[in-house]
Amino acid sequence: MADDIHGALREAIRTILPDVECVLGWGSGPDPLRSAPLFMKSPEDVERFRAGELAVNNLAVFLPEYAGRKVGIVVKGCDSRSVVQLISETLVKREEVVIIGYPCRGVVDVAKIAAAIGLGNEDLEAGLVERAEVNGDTVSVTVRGETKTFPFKDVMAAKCSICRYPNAVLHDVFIGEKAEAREDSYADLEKYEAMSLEERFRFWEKEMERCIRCYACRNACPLCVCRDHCVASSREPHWLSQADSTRDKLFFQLIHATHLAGRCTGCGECARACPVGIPVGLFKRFINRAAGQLFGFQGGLDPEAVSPLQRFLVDEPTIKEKEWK
Amino acid sequence: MASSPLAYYPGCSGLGTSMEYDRSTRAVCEALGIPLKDIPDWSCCGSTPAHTVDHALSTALSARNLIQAETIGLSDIATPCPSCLKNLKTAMARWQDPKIGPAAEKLLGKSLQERHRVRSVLQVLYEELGPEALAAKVSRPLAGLKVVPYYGCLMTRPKDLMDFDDEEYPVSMDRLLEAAGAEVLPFPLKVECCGASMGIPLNKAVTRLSGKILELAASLGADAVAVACPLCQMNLDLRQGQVEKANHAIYKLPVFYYTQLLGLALGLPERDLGLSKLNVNPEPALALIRQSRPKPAAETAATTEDAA
Amino acid sequence: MSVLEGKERRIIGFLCNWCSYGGADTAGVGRFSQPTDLRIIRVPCSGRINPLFIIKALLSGADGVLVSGCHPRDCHYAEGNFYARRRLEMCKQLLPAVGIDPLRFEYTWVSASEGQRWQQVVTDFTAQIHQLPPALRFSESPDLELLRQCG
Amino acid sequence: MRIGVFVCHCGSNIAATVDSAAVAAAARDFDEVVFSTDTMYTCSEPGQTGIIEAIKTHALDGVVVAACSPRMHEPTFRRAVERAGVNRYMVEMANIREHVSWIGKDKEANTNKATELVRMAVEKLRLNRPLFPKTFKATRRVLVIGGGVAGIQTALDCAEAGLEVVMVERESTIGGKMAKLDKTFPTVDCSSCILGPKMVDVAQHPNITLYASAEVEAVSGFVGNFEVTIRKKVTCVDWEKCTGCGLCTEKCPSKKAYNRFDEGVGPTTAINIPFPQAIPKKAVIDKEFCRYFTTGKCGVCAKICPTGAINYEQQEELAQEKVGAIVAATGYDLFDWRAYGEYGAGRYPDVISSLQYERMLSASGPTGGHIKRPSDGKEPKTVVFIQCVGSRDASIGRPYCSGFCCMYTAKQAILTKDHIPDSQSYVFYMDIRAPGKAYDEFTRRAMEEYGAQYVRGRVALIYPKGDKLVVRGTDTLMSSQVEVEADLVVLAAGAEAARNASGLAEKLHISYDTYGFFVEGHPKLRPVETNTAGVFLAGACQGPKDIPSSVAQGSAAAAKVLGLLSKDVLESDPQIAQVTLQRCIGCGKCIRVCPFQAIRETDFRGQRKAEVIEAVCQGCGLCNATCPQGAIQLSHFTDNQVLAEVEALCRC
Amino acid sequence: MNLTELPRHSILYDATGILKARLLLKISKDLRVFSNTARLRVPRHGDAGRSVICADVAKRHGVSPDYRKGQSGFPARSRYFVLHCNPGGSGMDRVNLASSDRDFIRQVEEESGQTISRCYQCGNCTAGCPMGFAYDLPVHRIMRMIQTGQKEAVLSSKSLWYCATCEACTARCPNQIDVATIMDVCRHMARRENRLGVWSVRVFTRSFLETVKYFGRTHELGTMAGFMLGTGRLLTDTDLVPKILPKKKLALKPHTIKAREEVSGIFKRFRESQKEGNHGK
Repeated sequence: MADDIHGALREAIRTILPDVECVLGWGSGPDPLRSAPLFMKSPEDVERFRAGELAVNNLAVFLPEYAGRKVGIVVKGCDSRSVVQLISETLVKREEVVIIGYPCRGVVDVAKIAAAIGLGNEDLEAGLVERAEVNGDTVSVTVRGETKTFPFKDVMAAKCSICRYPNAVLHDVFIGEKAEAREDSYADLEKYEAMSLEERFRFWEKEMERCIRCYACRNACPLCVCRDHCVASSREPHWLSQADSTRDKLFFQLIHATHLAGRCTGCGECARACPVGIPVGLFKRFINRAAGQLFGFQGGLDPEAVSPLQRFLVDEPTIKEKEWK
Repeated sequence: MASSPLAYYPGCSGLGTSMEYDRSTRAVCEALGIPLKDIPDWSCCGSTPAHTVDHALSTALSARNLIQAETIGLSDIATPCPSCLKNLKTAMARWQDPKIGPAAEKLLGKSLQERHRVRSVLQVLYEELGPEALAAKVSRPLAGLKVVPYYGCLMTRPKDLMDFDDEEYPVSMDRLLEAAGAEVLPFPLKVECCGASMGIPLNKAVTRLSGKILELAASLGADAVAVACPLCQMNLDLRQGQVEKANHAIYKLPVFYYTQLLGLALGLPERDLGLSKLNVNPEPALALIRQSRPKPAAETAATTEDAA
Repeated sequence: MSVLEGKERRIIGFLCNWCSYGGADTAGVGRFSQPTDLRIIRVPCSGRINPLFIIKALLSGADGVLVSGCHPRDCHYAEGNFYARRRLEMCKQLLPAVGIDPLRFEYTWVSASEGQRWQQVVTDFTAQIHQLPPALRFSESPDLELLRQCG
Repeated sequence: MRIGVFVCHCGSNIAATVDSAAVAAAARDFDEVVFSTDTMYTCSEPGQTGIIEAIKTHALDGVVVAACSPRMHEPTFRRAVERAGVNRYMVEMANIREHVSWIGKDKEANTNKATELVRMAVEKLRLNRPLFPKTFKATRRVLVIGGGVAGIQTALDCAEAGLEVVMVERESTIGGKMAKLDKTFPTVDCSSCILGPKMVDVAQHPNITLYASAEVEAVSGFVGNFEVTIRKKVTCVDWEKCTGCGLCTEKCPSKKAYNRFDEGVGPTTAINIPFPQAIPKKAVIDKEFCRYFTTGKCGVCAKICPTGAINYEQQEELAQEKVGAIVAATGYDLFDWRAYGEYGAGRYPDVISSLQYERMLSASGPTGGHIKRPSDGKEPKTVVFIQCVGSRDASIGRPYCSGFCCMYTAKQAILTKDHIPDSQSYVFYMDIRAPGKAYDEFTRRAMEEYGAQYVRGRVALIYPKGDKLVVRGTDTLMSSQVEVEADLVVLAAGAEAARNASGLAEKLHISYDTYGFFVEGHPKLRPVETNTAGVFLAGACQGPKDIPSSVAQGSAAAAKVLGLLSKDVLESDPQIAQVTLQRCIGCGKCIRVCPFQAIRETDFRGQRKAEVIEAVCQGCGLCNATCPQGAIQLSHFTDNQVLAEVEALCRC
Repeated sequence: MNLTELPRHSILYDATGILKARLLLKISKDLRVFSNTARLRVPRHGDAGRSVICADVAKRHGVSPDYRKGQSGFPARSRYFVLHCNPGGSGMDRVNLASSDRDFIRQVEEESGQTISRCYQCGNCTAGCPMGFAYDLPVHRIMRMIQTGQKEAVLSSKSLWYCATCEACTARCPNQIDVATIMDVCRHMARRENRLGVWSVRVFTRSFLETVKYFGRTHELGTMAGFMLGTGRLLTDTDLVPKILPKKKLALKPHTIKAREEVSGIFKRFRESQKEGNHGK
């Protein structure tokens, strides 16, 4: 990302800083490749701010915690949709958030880079990566003194190649030229659907064996607003047993997807956060496609919108019910 | 108005006892700009006898003609004869029947491809042209002619299959004849059976049933009966003598095909309409038309004079 | 005592109390014979049905789930079935994502007077489930196997 | 929990195809079941006593009854356990009759299924908690919709017993169909002599408020506390001022208005009072025929009216009423027989409907009680009656029997002979349905004393011949086609649901059947109740009914209303939603979907939370299925209870 | 037709032997009473259907057959009659309801696609039937007899053959039964069982279809000729000849179509399929 945009962003953050409790942005994470959330309260904090291809986290996840207090947030297009969705669900008040947007050309998929270096995602110990840099269309990563360079498009997150809203859909400040939108034809699902139903079932059975029930997927999801009251850890109601069964692990994913039906903005954080690389985002892709086809709905575009599952039409022209003889 | 021609299915009687129906139908359609193209090498639809023997047989016989229409690339079919109409329509329906369809296909050795549309010429005239457009083309209005319209039992029923006009009290022919200037009397027995093909094996059927129709028509003061079915026409016209004898009555009611009357109103030459083929002398009725000509002639355009 | 081996499939019905449960009662009163596979859970309204009940049942070995409520516009609670219709349709579209045949789940509307329609629905749906193979089951997970060996 | 299971035989209703004893035996192995037995009739006195004794002997605190549908006897068993000191919500039923024994013959499969349903009920019961109803104040007023004989009966009974009654009538007078009748069967007594005084009572009763020319626009609220919006239609006459003197109707120059009251037999004036005994006796302007509206010029009635009641600019008004109960008594409408093309579809003036004939017979009717052919005013000598026109005819979508046509046709045949002694009636019928008291004797009298010729068969065709109508039918008992030349044909048109009955049903949240008739709570146990608490049915709106049945049902509905409102307070159903405050995150999704506005947002120690308004909640559970964290739970149908049922079934 | 193919409850009878047969029935419990000839020749003249006069007399010998219809209509030239059991044909005979032929009901339902039990005997079909005057059983009774499985009575009824297929019954049935198709189907069944039917109608049908088979189209003159020769009614409609001849409407030569083999092929295959079908049964 160009330095001038970085500069302008920092400037914008400093401008709003006096009006807000803090500004959410990105700083360096456990290593230079990985970003971490940065809660900027002083101008000094702003110096550590960085954005761009390595700024992968969706910071909207922290917003509901600040309810009642005014904060600033720096958003990519996808992050902004989470903010909008939260506003539409009245979980965040519009007047309590200052949104700074910038054009996003996509972010890296750390797992892809790790794999390209020949490491598993879980092998990426803190400090292993010594240097990470994006120069135009390439990404260079230095590990143990050895620098490897990859074309950016090869290590870009999959969600970015089909990103329809790379620029913040709602913002108070926007820095830079708007980035170009891409198309999403749900080609990934078509590929997945080439599998038979039984193959899909066995696929998930196998994937879910790896699940360690860490709930990172849930915790990263900006729309999982239940927090401490998630049904996954409750006995009243008691949806999930304490047994470590594949069935319950898969069922949790379906609970997550069902709770996101008509809400999910497709930010992909659930899948990114999974430490064992289970493609849990796929379920959300299914419900998002269905919400689009059935109700013409895409999450997080209109702060006034009501979720399609919170409203109805007396005659549903798009729902084709089974005709009984 | 349809510019592409309709596939025309004259029906066997059109070559014989109802040749005047065929002739007048062609003449009227030509005059009204409805192009007809004969289905090449058409064959008998099987009529009533075939379906009383077997449904696959009648379906095969009728379906052959639909396939013949396909050979000239036409799927919009018109026929003057209600019996043919019903057979062709029934064949299309039965072709879809899981039991009859395959059996018929086996008998025929051919398969039905297109989704055809079969209509009576009456339906075509009523729907595509309509009474108003017809009235505009009338040059010799049939003023003074009191006519009862008789549709016969097959034209409108069963409702779901025929899908045209009111099942119990159709009015399409009434409207066309009215447009042609005739006085159409309300006729309650429009769809009662005339005896149909029972004329030959059970003559009494016809004298009884056609008798009832002629009797009511006469009692209403009709000058003529208008029909749309060759079999009805034969029973009411050719057999009128038999009916009169059986009922000890004298009707002398000419029985026109409605196309003949429309042709007259359009000013077509009488020979093109086959009026001479009628059994009961139509002259008194024709005289009525000629008599009352002057009045409407004054109202209509110069074409009336030309036609005369 | 499990489902009669080879004869029955495990089919669970969720019926609203006012219309469809009454419709099923009407079918019973009319002695409209039906396959025996279906087990009915009574809920006040189709709007009470969380789609996750359906998913839970299907993941737990049910071969089919049938939901029935009041006809749209006739909901005893005015609007419950309108919301239900959207949720249930969403649920149906999610099922193939996990490899569950969407034909294993149907939802419909049967009023309290429609005993005959209920018979038709049950008969059709049961036949539909019998045409599918039995529901896929999760393989025993390794530690359970281990537990069993230990115990 | 200590659970007792009672498996019913229901005589042979269940036991014939379910091994009840085996089900009871299997239930002994279920968790927390300490007692299990099978009984012959669980709902009977000994059956209920057995439950009570078992509760005491085995210290049961929960009961599962495997028997008929809970829609049938759940209240019965709830009362039974309550008598034994157990909370009434600690009962669960397994429906092994309607859902098992009556729909399958395979005893093995049925027994297995019944056992599983019992297991399911046990698993749910284990999570039941005692629930206690709350009380709330009820409005001791009742709304009666429809002022026919059924509605009048309900209104008078309620008013007499001290309830305030609001009656809404669509037409400008009450009286309904009965007011149009000349005589009634089987007594052949004068209809208006029976109904007239009752109508006057309605008008004069201090407890009754009558809205005529009005319709129910909207209904909100719930049992005990309904809010009703009534739309008063435009009559162009200020009824406060109108005295019903009738001067306007005498002077009105538009004399060819369609006479709705006389079913179109003879015209009326554009401003009219339907009939002399109308209640309220007020004039109404029919805009379709009024010259003031059709030509813009006239105003005769306004000039003549001694009280200045005419108001051409009158607008619709809405009125609000609070009531505690509602009785729907909207009656029926006559089938439009013009669907029959073979009967002329309305083309022949001398083919008329039975109600038109009734108006002709009526001394206060348009012909002064003289039977006249509409075509030429002549007195008919041969009258043909055709029954089942629009009844028992699937081809026109009316497969049901209208019930009363056989009887009124017999009555009309008798009256025909009375009016025209030298006449001959023919009645085409399919079956004679005369199951009431003195009914069959009445039809026999029509044949034996009055010489009506009954012909068993339908009529296929009517056509005019000269000034006669040829009626061609069949006499199936003679096995031959028959023909009659009639002077007048009277069609015994059947009954169908009143116009827009389904629209009213939707407003009241009650069910209606395929034909638009309202559905009762249970055909035998709750014949005048609906499944919506506080809404009752009277008369033909529930299905075709004759006058005696309609009146009986009107009184029955009144009795139910009086029972309900006999106390100032009602108990609320405790099966409602409850919020667990700790779990609620205040997202408000439940508030948005609640169809009753029964959930509101509150502030709890500075946090947004949802709160259920207990008296308003109807217990649908929509909120429960909406809340992602399960913070709002529908008592008696909680997530855990439904999940327990699912698991019980999947475990089998 | 061979005698041995006759239904078991049939009595073969000569034209003058009514009294003899009555006697025989009284003294014999044998259900088959034969005349002295080995082969039945179907009477060509007149109406063979009239010979259907007997009731289910065999089971209760001694009860006289109902031959009301036979008395006036015996053609002099015919020599033999088949007296079938015809429970519905005569009012006074007792029908054993258990003798209901369920297969027959099922077959009619299957071939017609109609549900027979929907009929509630209102008689509207009979009321509107134009040909009813010629029927021995009114349409509604045919429907009733199908309901009660009286195959013999239905398939030997003349009514089947007099039906003009005008469909008034179908159009007006309150229960939406396609009565006309049921009549069609019964005719088909009767034909497959080689029942006599009404001879004149059968001959007309045959001669009509023969012309179609040979020429591809109907030949009116040919049909008439076939009918006259087939029935022996040589004077049929001769009164019309002077009326129609001058009109030059009747083609002497048939209008043969080019692809006549195609049409005759349909008939050929139909005949074959019928044979197969009968073998199958």
